[in-house]
Amino acid sequence: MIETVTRKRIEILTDKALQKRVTDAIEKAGIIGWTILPVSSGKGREGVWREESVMGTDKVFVLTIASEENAQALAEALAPMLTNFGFLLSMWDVQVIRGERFT
Amino acid sequence: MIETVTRKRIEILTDKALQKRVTDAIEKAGIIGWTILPVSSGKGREGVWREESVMGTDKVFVLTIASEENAQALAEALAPMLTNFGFLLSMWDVQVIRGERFT
Amino acid sequence: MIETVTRKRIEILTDKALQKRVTDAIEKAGIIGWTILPVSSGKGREGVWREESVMGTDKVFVLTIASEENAQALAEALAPMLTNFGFLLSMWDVQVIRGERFT
Amino acid sequence: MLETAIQTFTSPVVLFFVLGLLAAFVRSDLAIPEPIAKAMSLYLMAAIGLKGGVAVSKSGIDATVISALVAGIVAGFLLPFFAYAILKTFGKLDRINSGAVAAHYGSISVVTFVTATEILTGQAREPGGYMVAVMAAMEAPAILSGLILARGAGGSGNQSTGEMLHEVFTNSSIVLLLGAFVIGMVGGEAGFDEVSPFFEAGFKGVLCIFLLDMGLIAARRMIDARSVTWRLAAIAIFLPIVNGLAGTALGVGIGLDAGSSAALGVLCASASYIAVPAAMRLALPEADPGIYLTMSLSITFPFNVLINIGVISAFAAFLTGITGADGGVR
Amino acid sequence: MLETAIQTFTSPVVLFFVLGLLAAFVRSDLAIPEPIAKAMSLYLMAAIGLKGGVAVSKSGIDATVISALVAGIVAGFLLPFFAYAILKTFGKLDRINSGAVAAHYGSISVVTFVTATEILTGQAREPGGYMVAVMAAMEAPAILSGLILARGAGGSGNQSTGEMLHEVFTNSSIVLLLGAFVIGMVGGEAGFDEVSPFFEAGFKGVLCIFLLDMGLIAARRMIDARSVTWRLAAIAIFLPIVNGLAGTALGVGIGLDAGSSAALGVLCASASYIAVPAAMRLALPEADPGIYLTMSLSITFPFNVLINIGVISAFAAFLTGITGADGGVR
Amino acid sequence: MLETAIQTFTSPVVLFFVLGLLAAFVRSDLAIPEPIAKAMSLYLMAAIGLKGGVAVSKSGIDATVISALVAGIVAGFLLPFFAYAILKTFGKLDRINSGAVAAHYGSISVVTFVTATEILTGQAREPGGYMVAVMAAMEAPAILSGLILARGAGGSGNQSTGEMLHEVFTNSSIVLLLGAFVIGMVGGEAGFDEVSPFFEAGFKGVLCIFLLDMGLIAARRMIDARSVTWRLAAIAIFLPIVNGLAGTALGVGIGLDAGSSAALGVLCASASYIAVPAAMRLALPEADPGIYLTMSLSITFPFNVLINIGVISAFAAFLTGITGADGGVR
Ligand SMILES: Nc1ncnc2c1ncn2[C@@H]1O[C@H](COP(=O)(O)O)[C@@H](O)[C@H]1O
Ligand SMILES: Nc1ncnc2c1ncn2[C@@H]1O[C@H](COP(=O)(O)O)[C@@H](O)[C@H]1O
Ligand SMILES: Nc1ncnc2c1ncn2[C@@H]1O[C@H](COP(=O)(O)O)[C@@H](O)[C@H]1O
Ligand code: NA
Ligand code: NA
Ligand code: NA
Repeated sequence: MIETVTRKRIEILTDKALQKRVTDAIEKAGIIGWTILPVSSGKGREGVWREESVMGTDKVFVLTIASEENAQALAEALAPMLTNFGFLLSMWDVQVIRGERFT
Repeated sequence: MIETVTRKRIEILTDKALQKRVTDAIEKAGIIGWTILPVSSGKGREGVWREESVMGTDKVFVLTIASEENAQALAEALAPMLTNFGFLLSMWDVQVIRGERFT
Repeated sequence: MIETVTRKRIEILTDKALQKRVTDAIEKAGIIGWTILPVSSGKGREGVWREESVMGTDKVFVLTIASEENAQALAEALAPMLTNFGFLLSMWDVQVIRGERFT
Repeated sequence: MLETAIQTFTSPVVLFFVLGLLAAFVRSDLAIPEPIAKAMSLYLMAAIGLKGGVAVSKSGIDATVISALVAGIVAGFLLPFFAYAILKTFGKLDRINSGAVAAHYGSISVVTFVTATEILTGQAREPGGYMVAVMAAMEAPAILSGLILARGAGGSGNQSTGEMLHEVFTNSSIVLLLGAFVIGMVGGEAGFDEVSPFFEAGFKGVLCIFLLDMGLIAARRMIDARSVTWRLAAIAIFLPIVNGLAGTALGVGIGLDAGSSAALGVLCASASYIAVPAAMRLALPEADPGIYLTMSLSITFPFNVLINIGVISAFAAFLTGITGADGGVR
Repeated sequence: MLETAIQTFTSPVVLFFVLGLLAAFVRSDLAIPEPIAKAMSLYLMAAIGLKGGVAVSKSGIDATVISALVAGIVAGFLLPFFAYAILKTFGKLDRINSGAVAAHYGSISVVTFVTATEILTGQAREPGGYMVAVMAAMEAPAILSGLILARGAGGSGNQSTGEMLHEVFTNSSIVLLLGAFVIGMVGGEAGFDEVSPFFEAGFKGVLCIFLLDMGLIAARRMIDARSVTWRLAAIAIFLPIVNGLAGTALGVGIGLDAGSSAALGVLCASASYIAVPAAMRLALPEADPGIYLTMSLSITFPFNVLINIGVISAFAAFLTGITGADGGVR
Repeated sequence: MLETAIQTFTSPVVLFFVLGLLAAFVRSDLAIPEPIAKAMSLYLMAAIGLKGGVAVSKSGIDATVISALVAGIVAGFLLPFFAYAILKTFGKLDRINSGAVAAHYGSISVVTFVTATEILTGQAREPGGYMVAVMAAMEAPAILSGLILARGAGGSGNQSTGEMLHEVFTNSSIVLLLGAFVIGMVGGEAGFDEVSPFFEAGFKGVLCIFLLDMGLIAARRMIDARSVTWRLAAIAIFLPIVNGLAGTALGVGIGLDAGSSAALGVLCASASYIAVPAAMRLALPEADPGIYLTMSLSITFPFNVLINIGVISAFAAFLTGITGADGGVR
């Protein structure tokens, strides 16, 4: 049977304009990789938004898989932005193969 | 260390045409927010589908983070649709920061 | 209260060109369904990539929900490709309604 | 007939459709990006609407136009009842799916109409500009009769009638087609001249690429098809023939010229695959798109484009020759 | 005035905008796919840049051009201070949001400019080709003054000034507009001829569809609007009137012809909704897009397109008639 | 040469490419939406295929055409062996990556060919229409030799040869190019006239925007490049020079006119970045796209567009002047 290890998966919803700040924070937290998924619309406390790339109101999903430790560091680093910039962050444990790839 | 709380994350695959019914159900269940992700194709018991927006066969992913209680309410509300309309629903526990945002 | 059962959710990041190999592996593992999500860019050990469909460097997210057993079989089947082809695989437990749909 | 067939099969528009079919059958990975396909369908709606509006702004609205409109609306409303009867008996479909499919066959396919207009124009039988208005008017009535058939008089649907009517009349293709029609009427020839390089000069080229895509999608759907029995496939050929001939005769009967009669025939023969499927996903989500889309897009649409338009055109020429509506000049 | 209004409301460009507004208000699902909307905005930038560059390559750069450029840059830099004062006092907005909104009103809207050019040309008052350069020059200065206002002299922002300037000047719309302008100047008429079927013939048609989309987006944003009070709505009407008249007078004052003066007026009156929102998301992420986009896109933009351009054009004609700049020939 | 260079650098097509390079180097966020880029590449394939097909329908297929086709196919098949030898020795690449890169250099770049056609036509050396057929014929052979080289005779690949051949010949760009070519031949001039406003008038403009995008992508890839050593960069300049001169000489040798010889030279010089990378992702997923795409798109493509096409054109003129193939009229 194949060996799996447990890592933390973190997903962050952010403005496309601020994507680089998030991925910079990821790299600063010592995490090697990340992946961006498109999103089309949503609703939160501040009402509805729609992907409107002409006006730059589009958002993205940033997904990263990291060790528990680095994940904590990333969450700490992003926490202040969450409050101001309407980010969404959730994380949970996942099993991965070849865990050495996920620092 | 930053404080996290546990919430339920629910993801629902639905027809784009029926998206509003799902998000209405989310809001009726007392959940404040949701986010829509695009999907491109899939296969289930009824065979393959592809995103074909001209014919309206496109689907979307609806993702929402809620309290255990509201999540249960939502699942109950959607269950009858699942059977008829070929929805897909899965949910699991996630940690979030600033849990008060997720009712 | 609605009855839920536990299943394994597996998500695989792969080249669009190799998507069929992954979905073939899913079907061979006895899993009925899968869903494809688009992705736009990412960074890993081999640097940054961006969705460039003209050159065929685009990737996709394949998501499938399966029984523990079939999920293990799938992970085994994909493991060799992971090492060579720069795939990303993570899996975790989710609750689903009408579990009989997810073999 | 042979000449017509040659004309059809050397037209780039038709050839691109055939290319799409072939590419999908040899399992090429050729695909038009989704947003482009959607944009092309919007473009075609806007262009055809504008063109029709400008034509009507020139010709005005007379008795012929009114009678063509009435004929179209009545046909659109009644055709689903005929289709439903065949689908339930010979086709062995349940009520919901029969109603959904019937709605498609009562409504119209904009692209089939446009392709027919190209072919008819090539045969010096250009339909009157008001036929675009007839087309727009025929989009919705069949949706109503299809829903009545599917849900029965009781209407056990999960949507109120008000909601449903709203959906039907605010459907994006109907709004765009009618809106552009009105813009064409208001702006008239002068307004249209400014935008005609975009909406007129580019039209046939866009139609080529759109049909390439429809060929790809139709063939892929055919390959994956599971739910379509041979009975349903036969109906998907039978209905366009019968509806097409009936519609043409109706056109000649109310005094339309050969081109416009053929166009009415094509509208009756064609099955919707843009507006109606979208409405059905909402109003009858229990109906199986695998049935109605495969029938209308993968069988009826190619049959109409490749064969039936030619047949209908010849029939219209024949009828108007007899009745003398064409002035005997042929 | 009435004639102008009729001209405006029978122009397909304006009518498509109205169609978009109406479609969204009746809650139609009509929508232009995202990548298409983005591509159309890039196309419009490239086309307008090219056209302006070619015009300047023909006319050369003289004192009029220089003074128009200087006037535009100064206006762009100063207008936000005026807007900020009103937004903070009458509008009751906080500093950050006031600065962000002010930046939008100091900068310009390419599409408003283009629509105005179409309308002015229809009235035989085509603005000089160099006005495109003025427009490009007016995009950025207001962003700087808006940021100064929002952050105060101290600059407590989370981005260094260097980074910020970089963002502003590498903003995609500025790069494309200026780049195409330079290409137009280098290539000249000869180079442009080769590509004009694409960039010139298609222009108005693309503008129609883009305005259809803007109508849809503006109206949907209006429907969802939460953060815009009646005070802010009033400001979104008041600013374009005042700025428009002031800009027009400035143009006439520095000796521009009626068309170019009106164009300068329109630039001052218009509020950015492409370049500036993108810059604000980065530089002032705490500011609420629900405020600045709703004001500039949902109120000021329709007001300018439907009413204010006509007013400004008439005012320019009136002023140049008085000053004799138009040679008295009206 | 100087004149050629000036001509090249005042062509809007080339200037838009340079704009793309510059925008990426100053790290602008300018980007063409993905589906639009893909659609433009499909459009260019369809348009060039149609045009070639129409040209051949007029000229017919004679001995020159046949010999050009044979020369192209043989060159396409053999060039990878030469490239492979250099890549493995001087380039120090492993077998799999050498084979993958070699396949790119043996195959062709449609956009390089199209750009060369524009430039050559501007110099009154328009290549024969049949060169499009030669181009199409040269897409696939190099893929085969590349795979043979990468996998060795044994073929330890994880795909059967049948599957692989299927992939190669149903590749979307090959299907569309050949399909449009056949449509052009069948429809002929008459059929093409109907669609030429779309496929011909718009062509250069689309090419501009496509090259803008290629410039952006090429430069971004260059900035991120990790796996490309200076040795590989040198090869990415060396191969197009040598292959280009050899191909031109071959063209003159088999009796083609100057324009067609230059076009054959450009085909040999160009490296694929559309069809072959897609095929390699499937057939050799272990090969590193960071190597073959950076070499072909970020180095060879700009080198060809900005410099090498001019060199090849001059060389063709020189050779045909000597051999008298150009009738001595220069
Ligand atoms: N409970 C939630 N579940 C899923 N997405 C959410 C939730 N709350 C907020 N969002 C997303 O986050 C965005 C910003 O949220 P807010 O700052 O609350 O307006 C929303 O527009 C949604 O896309
Ligand atoms: N830790 C990670 N978290 C999220 N995505 C990752 C991670 N590592 C790699 N990826 C994704 O997988 C792709 C291939 O990774 P690699 O093979 O390491 O270059 C990257 O380009 C990312 O899109
Ligand atoms: N086990 C599964 N894992 C992931 N996606 C699934 C699964 N089963 C079904 N789906 C998705 O749900 C859609 C509808 O499923 P069905 O109703 O079974 O045809 C499919 O087309 C897939 O996109
Ligand atoms: Na019909
Ligand atoms: Na302004
Ligand atoms: Na080559």
